[in-house]
Amino acid sequence: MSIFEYNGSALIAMVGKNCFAIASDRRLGVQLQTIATDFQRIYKVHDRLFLGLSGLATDAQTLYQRLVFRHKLYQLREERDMKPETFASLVSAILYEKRFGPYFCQPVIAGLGDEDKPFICTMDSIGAKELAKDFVVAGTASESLYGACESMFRPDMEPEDLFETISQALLSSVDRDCLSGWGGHVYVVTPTEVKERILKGRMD
Amino acid sequence: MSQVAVEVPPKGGFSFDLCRRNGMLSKKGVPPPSYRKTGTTIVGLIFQDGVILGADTRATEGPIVCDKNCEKIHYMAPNIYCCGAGTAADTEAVTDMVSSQLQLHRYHTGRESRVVTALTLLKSHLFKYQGHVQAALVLGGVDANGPHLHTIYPHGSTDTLPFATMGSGSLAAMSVFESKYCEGLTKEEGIKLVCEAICSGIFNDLGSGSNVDVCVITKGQKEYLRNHQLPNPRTYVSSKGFSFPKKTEILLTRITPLKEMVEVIEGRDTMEE
Amino acid sequence: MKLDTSGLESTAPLFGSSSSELLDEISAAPSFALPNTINFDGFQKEAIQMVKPAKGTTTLAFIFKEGVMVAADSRASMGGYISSQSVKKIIEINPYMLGTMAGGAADCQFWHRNLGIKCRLHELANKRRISVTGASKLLANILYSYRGMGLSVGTMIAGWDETGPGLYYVDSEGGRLKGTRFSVGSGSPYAYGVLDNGYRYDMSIEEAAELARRSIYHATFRDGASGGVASVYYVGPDGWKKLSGDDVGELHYHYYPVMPSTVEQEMVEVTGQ
Amino acid sequence: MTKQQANWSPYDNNGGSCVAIAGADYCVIAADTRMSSGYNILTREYSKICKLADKAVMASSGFQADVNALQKHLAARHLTYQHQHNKQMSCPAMAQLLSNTLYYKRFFPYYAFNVLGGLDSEGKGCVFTYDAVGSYERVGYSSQGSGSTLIMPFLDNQLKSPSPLLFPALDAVTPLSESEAVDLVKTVFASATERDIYTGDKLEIVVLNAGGIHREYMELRKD
Repeated sequence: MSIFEYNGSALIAMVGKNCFAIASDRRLGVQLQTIATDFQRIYKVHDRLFLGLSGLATDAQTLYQRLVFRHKLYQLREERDMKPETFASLVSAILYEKRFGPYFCQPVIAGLGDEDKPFICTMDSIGAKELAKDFVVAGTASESLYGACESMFRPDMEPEDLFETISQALLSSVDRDCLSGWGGHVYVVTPTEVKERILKGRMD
Repeated sequence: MSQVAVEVPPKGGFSFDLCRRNGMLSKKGVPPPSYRKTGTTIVGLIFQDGVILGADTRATEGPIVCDKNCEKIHYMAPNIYCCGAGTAADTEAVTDMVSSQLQLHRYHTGRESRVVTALTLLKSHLFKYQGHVQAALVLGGVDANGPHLHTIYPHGSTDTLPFATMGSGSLAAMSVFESKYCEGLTKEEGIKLVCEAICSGIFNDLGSGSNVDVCVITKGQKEYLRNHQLPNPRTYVSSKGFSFPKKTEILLTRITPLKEMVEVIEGRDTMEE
Repeated sequence: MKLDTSGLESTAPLFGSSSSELLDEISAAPSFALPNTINFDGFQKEAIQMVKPAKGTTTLAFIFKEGVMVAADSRASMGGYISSQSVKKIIEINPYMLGTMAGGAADCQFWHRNLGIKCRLHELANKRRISVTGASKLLANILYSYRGMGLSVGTMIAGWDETGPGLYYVDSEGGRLKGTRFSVGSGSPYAYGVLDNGYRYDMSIEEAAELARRSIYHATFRDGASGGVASVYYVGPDGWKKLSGDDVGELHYHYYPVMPSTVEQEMVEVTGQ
Repeated sequence: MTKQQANWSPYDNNGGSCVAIAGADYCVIAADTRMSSGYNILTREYSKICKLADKAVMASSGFQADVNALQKHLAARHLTYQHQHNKQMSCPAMAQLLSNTLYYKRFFPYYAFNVLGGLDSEGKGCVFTYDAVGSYERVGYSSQGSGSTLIMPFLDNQLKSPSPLLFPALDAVTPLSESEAVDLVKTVFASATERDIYTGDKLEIVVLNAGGIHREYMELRKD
């Protein structure tokens, strides 16, 4: 069991027609035992920028606190919210700083950039940025998620379509993974509103 | 030893404070994570008026392609570019670091950066970390002394060559170069040869794939041809499409309207209306 | 080196009389091919590590007034990946005896099928059904002969014979226990919790079936390696009968119903997270 | 000098993926034709699909030397069966033989992940999926090999039918027609090729129905 499989996690971010969706499972486990089924893995950095942290839960939470701290410093200095591209570079720098003793955590960053252009990005545990224009995945179910998203994704989907696609991809992938699942948590963000939904999934 | 209470952003360089915990974990039989690796084919060659660099665009994590279109040709200076293979984070970070050092150096000297400066900065950094920073680079550029092409290995050793290939696809690419390279190629011939070398890496090496990026650097001018060739489109998109048999069931919906981005203009004299 | 595997001989007559010409060489005693390596255990560890046979499960069985109740989940997992959600883990040895599968799926499937052949041969030779004690002894002896070679089996033999209901636990370490209440597999701690709490000797068949189903459901909820369908069998005086097979996905929402609700949230000024 | 631990291993992994889908009166078995070892491609034209009997076709990925040995052994046993019973082996019978053959090598396993597709005695499509040491199960659809984790979730999503273990039983519904199944196989292989480095080059599709066996090919990405 690699350290990434200690708590188990599943994360997707997908791009639609000037909107994006980010989804995660709800399980926190210790190897095969499920501890909690309402674990919050997606954090809101600000209205237009969401951050999902998969992998070792303790590192994810520590990393989140450090990132919020750095983002607040930025807001005080610049008197504005951070753009997603800048935030991705911040996360990459913080992860790479610990290159030889890394955080076991794979972040997924999704946000609306300038002119509300959707931006999604993921990294490995030492900050190698991967910008994608369709979807990014992370977690123990990542192989299943890659397969599901690759087959289900269509460019320029409307928010409702995007929600349906990302939920189907998440649920059919976590049903193939022992360590993640127990429901789903989806945020669909458009320039005018954030729709947060909790999915009814298999609880086994 | 007393730990500083407020976690002040450190002044730079690597921080090793998680090493002991990770060491304890790996002693407990937990294998360390695999990092995103760029299997990669990267090449460079010198032609009559400058340097041409080429790279594929696939990043892999084990057997899985995690990025089908990543950028491996990194900007170092207006006249210097560098292709990176090995651990993706290392190549990205080390090229960004040296490119910022070069920029500061340009402000300081007010002159165009030299390829040999970038080479020395890179090799001393890599040597300092004894190969643990897994970056294999092909550095190319044109400066006051003419075109230069170097390869840098993770342990810090470097070569100066008329043509070079690195990465897991380097054998395939080198075979093309060895058979077709000659001195004084024109720009078109050079670009064609680089594309051919990268394509041989893409098709024969599993670690490389997707598209071909090319960067041509000549005296005072550079062309970065991103996705110059797209030899691998997706082969089958079902015409009929598909539908989801079972609609997703939702337990809870929470809608939060966002406040509009309002532009605040202070101190406008209403008279100017 | 060839192990004596005559015990495997599915078609050998029980009394070991000289093999008649009916037994052509193809169906002769199939023997296990062994790797010729000095480090047999190391080889086994590596091969099993690479091949990752399907494992993980929750099974339970208990004796009560009316007979024996046997239940199991239906998930097979290989490492973290679920290879199947519909594995038959309760194996019908004969109309009066059931075996449960836990640990290596291939080991259990093969050896249960082999046990079924032996029990049938016993019936033909002695004109009466084999007792649960006898059947479990046969299986325990076979597993004992392969002790230490890496077989992984944790099974329960449940049945009805002249002495009434019988329940034995047999495992690949050679253990064989007669008992009234067992749960085997990675989900057994959770199943025991519910089972021990609700167990009474004098229960009706419906109560016992509901207790078994509830125990399996709770195991699938907490244990990652269990899930799929909770199958419940009842073994009575005239043989076994399948009582129910419910998908634990629906079972959860049957036990803990949830009402979907929509929450309209106006813009919250301080968006503290 | 510490004694060099000879880490020679009798096994290698030649990659590749295979899929099988069972329909009401047909069975589709497909596999890519790339054979690779480590990071280089050995050949782009290697068939992983082998016809064991008129109504049973097996696709296997993993270590192709073991797969060849396995196929030869099954062919020999099938020949003997035909001599003894004067008829072709049915698919379920072949499935049991394959399970036993795999298990007889339990302590020196065949490094081969097989999926067996065919028509059962009533002419209905059937698919059996295996792990490497012989545990098998009859399913409506299955995939094996390096791309199987990429393919399975989408097949689950499209072909989800109630589990055969449900009691009172619900009949397993596979409303897909033959052409839809072939189209689905092409889609999943195109997606798997995008994301798995060991899958690609060409897709070989074998369709088994009352009319017999026919093959179809489709190009895949060569990188």
